[in-house]
Amino acid sequence: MHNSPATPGSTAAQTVAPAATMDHEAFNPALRHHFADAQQQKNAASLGMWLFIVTEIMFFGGMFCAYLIYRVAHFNAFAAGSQQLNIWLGAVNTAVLIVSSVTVVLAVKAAESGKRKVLVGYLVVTVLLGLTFLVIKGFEYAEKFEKHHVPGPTFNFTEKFDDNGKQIPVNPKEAELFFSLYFAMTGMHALHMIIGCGLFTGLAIMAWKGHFTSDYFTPIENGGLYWHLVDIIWIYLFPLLYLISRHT
Amino acid sequence: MSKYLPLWPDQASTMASQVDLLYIYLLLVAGVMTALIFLAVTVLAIKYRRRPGVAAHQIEGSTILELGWSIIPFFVMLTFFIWGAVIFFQERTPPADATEVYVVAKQWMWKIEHIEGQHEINELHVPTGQNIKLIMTSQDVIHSFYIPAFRLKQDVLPGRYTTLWFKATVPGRYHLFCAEYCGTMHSGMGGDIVVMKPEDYALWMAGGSSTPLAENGRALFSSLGCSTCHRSDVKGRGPDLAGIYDKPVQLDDGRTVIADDNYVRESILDPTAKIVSGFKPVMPAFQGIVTDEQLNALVAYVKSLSQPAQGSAALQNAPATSPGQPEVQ
Amino acid sequence: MATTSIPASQAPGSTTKLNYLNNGHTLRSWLLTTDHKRIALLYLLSVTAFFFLGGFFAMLIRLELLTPEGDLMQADTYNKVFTMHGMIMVFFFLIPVVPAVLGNFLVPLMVGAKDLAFPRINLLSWYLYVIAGALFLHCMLNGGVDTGWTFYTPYSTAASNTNVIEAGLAVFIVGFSSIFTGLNFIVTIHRMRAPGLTWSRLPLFIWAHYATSLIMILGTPVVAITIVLVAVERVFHLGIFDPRLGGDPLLFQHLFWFYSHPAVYIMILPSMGVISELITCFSRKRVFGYKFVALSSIAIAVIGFLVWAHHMFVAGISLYAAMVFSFLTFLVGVPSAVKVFNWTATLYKGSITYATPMLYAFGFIGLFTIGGLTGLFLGTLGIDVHVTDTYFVVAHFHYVMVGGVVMGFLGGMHFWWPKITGRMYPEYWARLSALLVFVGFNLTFFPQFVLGYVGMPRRYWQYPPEFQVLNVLSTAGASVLAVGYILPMIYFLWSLRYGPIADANPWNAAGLEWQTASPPPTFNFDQTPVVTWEAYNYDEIPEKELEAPVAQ
Amino acid sequence: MAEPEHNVDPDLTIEHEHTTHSNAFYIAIGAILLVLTVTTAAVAFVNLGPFNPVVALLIATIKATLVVLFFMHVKGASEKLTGAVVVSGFFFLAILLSLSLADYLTRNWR
Repeated sequence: MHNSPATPGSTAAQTVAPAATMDHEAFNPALRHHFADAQQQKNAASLGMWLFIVTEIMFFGGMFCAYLIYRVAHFNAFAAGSQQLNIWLGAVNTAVLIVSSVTVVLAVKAAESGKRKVLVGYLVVTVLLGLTFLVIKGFEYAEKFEKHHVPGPTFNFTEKFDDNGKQIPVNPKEAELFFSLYFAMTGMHALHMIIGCGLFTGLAIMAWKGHFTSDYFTPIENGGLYWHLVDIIWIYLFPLLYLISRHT
Repeated sequence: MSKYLPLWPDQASTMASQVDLLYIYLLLVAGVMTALIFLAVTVLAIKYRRRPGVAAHQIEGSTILELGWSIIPFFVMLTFFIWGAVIFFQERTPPADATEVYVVAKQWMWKIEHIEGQHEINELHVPTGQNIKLIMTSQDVIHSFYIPAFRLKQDVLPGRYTTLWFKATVPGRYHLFCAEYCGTMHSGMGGDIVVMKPEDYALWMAGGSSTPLAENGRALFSSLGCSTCHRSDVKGRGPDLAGIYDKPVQLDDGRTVIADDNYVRESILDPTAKIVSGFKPVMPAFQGIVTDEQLNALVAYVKSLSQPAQGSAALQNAPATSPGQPEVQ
Repeated sequence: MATTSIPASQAPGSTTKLNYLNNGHTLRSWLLTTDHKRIALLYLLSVTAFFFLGGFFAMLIRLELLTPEGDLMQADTYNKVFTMHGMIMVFFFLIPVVPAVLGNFLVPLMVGAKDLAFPRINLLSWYLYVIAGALFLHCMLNGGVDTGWTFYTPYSTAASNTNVIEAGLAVFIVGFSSIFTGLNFIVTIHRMRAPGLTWSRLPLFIWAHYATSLIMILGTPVVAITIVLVAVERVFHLGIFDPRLGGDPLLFQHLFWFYSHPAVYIMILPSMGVISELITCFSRKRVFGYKFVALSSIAIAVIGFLVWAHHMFVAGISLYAAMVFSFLTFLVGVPSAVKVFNWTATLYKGSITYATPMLYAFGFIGLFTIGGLTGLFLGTLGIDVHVTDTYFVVAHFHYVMVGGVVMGFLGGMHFWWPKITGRMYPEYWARLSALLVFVGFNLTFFPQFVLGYVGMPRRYWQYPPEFQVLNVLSTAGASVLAVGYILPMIYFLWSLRYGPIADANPWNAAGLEWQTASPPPTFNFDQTPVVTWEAYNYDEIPEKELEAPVAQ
Repeated sequence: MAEPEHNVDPDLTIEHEHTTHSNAFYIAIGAILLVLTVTTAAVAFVNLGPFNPVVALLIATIKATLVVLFFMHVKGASEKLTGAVVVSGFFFLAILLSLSLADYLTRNWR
């Protein structure tokens, strides 16, 4: 046979069970069989997570594209819609998410230095902050229901676009488009927050049970990447949705 | 060209011969390329078939050769691009003297309104030698107005106008197809383009009495109450519409737009979208109040207010309107 | 190699070696497997099922079009039939077929890894495929969907009263199956390569899959969210894409084609990778200009994202945008041309044998040349206005997507069949089917170019009588094609039991996958291979009697 | 040779150790992000004409960059690939946005 892999030991391999020859690191419960070593496994997981983040960027990107084009097309309606959003709740929620990102990064650091209780603490705080965000979001949604700003048959938009004191009436259909995108984007974001809270609850339980060591905390790291991504999406949603033509 | 095995479509517009010429050029280039590759593969496969004791001769590649067959095809393709773009530009730039015909598409029929007032369904009569511009919109989903013999096609969208222009050359009956899938009877949404000699066309036009489109529009303009605000004296609350068509309009927010068909249409349906500088957003929206046909009549009327004498049959036929001097009611 | 790689657990000379196929026979051992090779076979079964289902719809279409009148079925039925044909073939066959079957099987083998980086995600992606497939079948049995595979708005959101949402959900889910496959490939190719296997030593099959995975990851999420928006609009009667409610139907087309044009490259790139393997092996040569061919895959993937609006030249986009997109479209022609030229040049001074896989490779070059060149017609603005949405387009994309992808897939299946099953297929029948496929394909689709130029629009249930002769020709060709596709089904199944036993490397081919047993052991290699040679080092591979493995 | 060296290809050998910072550092970054949030909300009430969205997006991008670089540890990671992945993600998003917008902005309608 030609160019068999340059391993003179291939005959020797016959004396050992194939699976056993493959695992270089003798004992590491977290190491999956098909990786050569823990480093390779960790690198793979990290790259996988980053690629997943890219898919998320493109996923939201479709909605950002729709938003951008309609904002250009129906600026007045979008500004009028934006002026009906509660900027304070939006800003507070931004702050909540930023603080949660800090607790996440502190959690990763705690995991890295093997401090189990600190880690669990930060994870729990993160989940609580995430829930705070969702509760505030819930209040905002409730307000939209009351004002009939939820797209659909009950939608009613009579507010005008206040442009430096000039009251410009807008086409309710276009305002509905703004609120459609508002609910699609924040709704999809909230869904990611809910998933994130579930994920972090799971991580907190695993951390409490001592699944993670200073050598192995990849799930914490990757969960953290996910959380930061959701944070970044909100960092863009806040100015794009809440801050259109606020200077009245 | 057999009736049963058509290999080439009829040529019935000025554009058809141009498109065909480009097509033949592309066919030649593609044909030569295909022949070369097929020939090369066949010859090489036979010539270098396996022979015992003769090993393959390893060749790494050749940068010059590879750059060559990247760059040369690119320049050949550039000729396709330029030629194709030139034709496309002509197809998308209607001449100023074109006679306008309004087309409304719906599932599953074509409704056609001549500016002189003739209505047709699934048929369009046009004279040879005259530039015709179709102003098209759809009542429901996307359709596409396709005349193979003219080599022309344009999607027809709901909510806005798209246009198509042509100059027919050979009298005859040609297929009109809907080329964008639009539901159950998509394949039935066709008809005929009837190209006639100008004298026959004039006869066809004379048959049957009808009110010119702009005249209908004028009636609507007053019955809908538009004329109370859009007037040329200073008391008007809306901008004077005389002479605005196809001219730049200064908007309230500083932008400038051209008052084309789509602008006029949008301003009727959704007046607050683009407010003319110096006016208040007081006009009610007519979305859902006027039909697409009525809208066409209104647009035709607004246009007739800006048209000089030549090239406007509508105006000459409209009794109460004299060219360049819009009436004020 | 075949003899040296017998796992230790088996006594030398024992007739059955332990491999991935006989390592567990229970249904559970298949349905819960994380072995990429078994998952590839699961995919093979499900993809083949959908291929024949889609093919069945294709036959219905061709039968209806035998006569100008709509006499075989109702207009509504016909619309559903071509929609089902399109959706099944695009989303459930063409996109997954090469990556999920051959790619899944070969990527870890070719990079010298024990498995893909995330075996459980790999299994998940198959389950997503199955769930999506089941959902789609349910939708089909429940009355089907009639929007065309493109879901154009506002027809899909406001006019169609068929199961648009369920079909959309199926497409959404199968999209995630595709994303996970792509993600797995990229991580595997980056992280799991055997020592010494540098980027410049990777097989071109791997480069092609890397490029495809990039598109899967970057494009699929966009179409996923677009379909979500269509569903939301349909349920809540919003106006995101409906002009009567403030939206713009062209935005849907932009978002849809942002994915769906590159999706064509998802389909064709892996097949191009297959062809590179076949041509080198059967001409016993290094590929001509390795770097150009490898980088052309990446170039196609990247430039492929810049050209989507060439589907919209007559849709109402701006004149200038149309010109920009037309120009960019020609750019993507360059790397495609490079591939064809380099494959042809690879034949020069080779030592060529005409085994079935090579026949498919020749067929691929032929069909892809025609498909690619007619793509230039469509990229040319003045021509596109006339031929878009006609049978010219139908012919063009079948040449690329069916001619290209299926030729590549069948070529690859024949080439790696001994590796996958340990058996050879019957050469005589295989050559016959390759011939039938090539001839049948051209008979079916070449008349459609003419049909398109004389003006027959696509998606027509009935048509003017003068188009009949060309349609009859096309239907006749389709029946030849059908035989060509069914034949391999039969003899592949036959060979599982009666085919001659294949050794580890029946083609005497280069590449890591040929250095382990056929079929490979569960963990692919008995020992992690170390690569010290360049790809396609056929000059270092001694000649071997080729008559033996080529049966018949 | 029986125990193959794993450092043949640099891509396979990156030591994935991100530069960890002190807790105080992370809290400081968080504080900057909060300040930027207040800034962006405040600036929205000042009429900058066409520059309002520009400033808002600029601040958002600064915030996102801070998160990516320090919280997600892209800065200082010996891993070039991560940066490339992030950049390519935004690159293709930019293609989607800019080429679609190219159509809308050059249309003679809307």
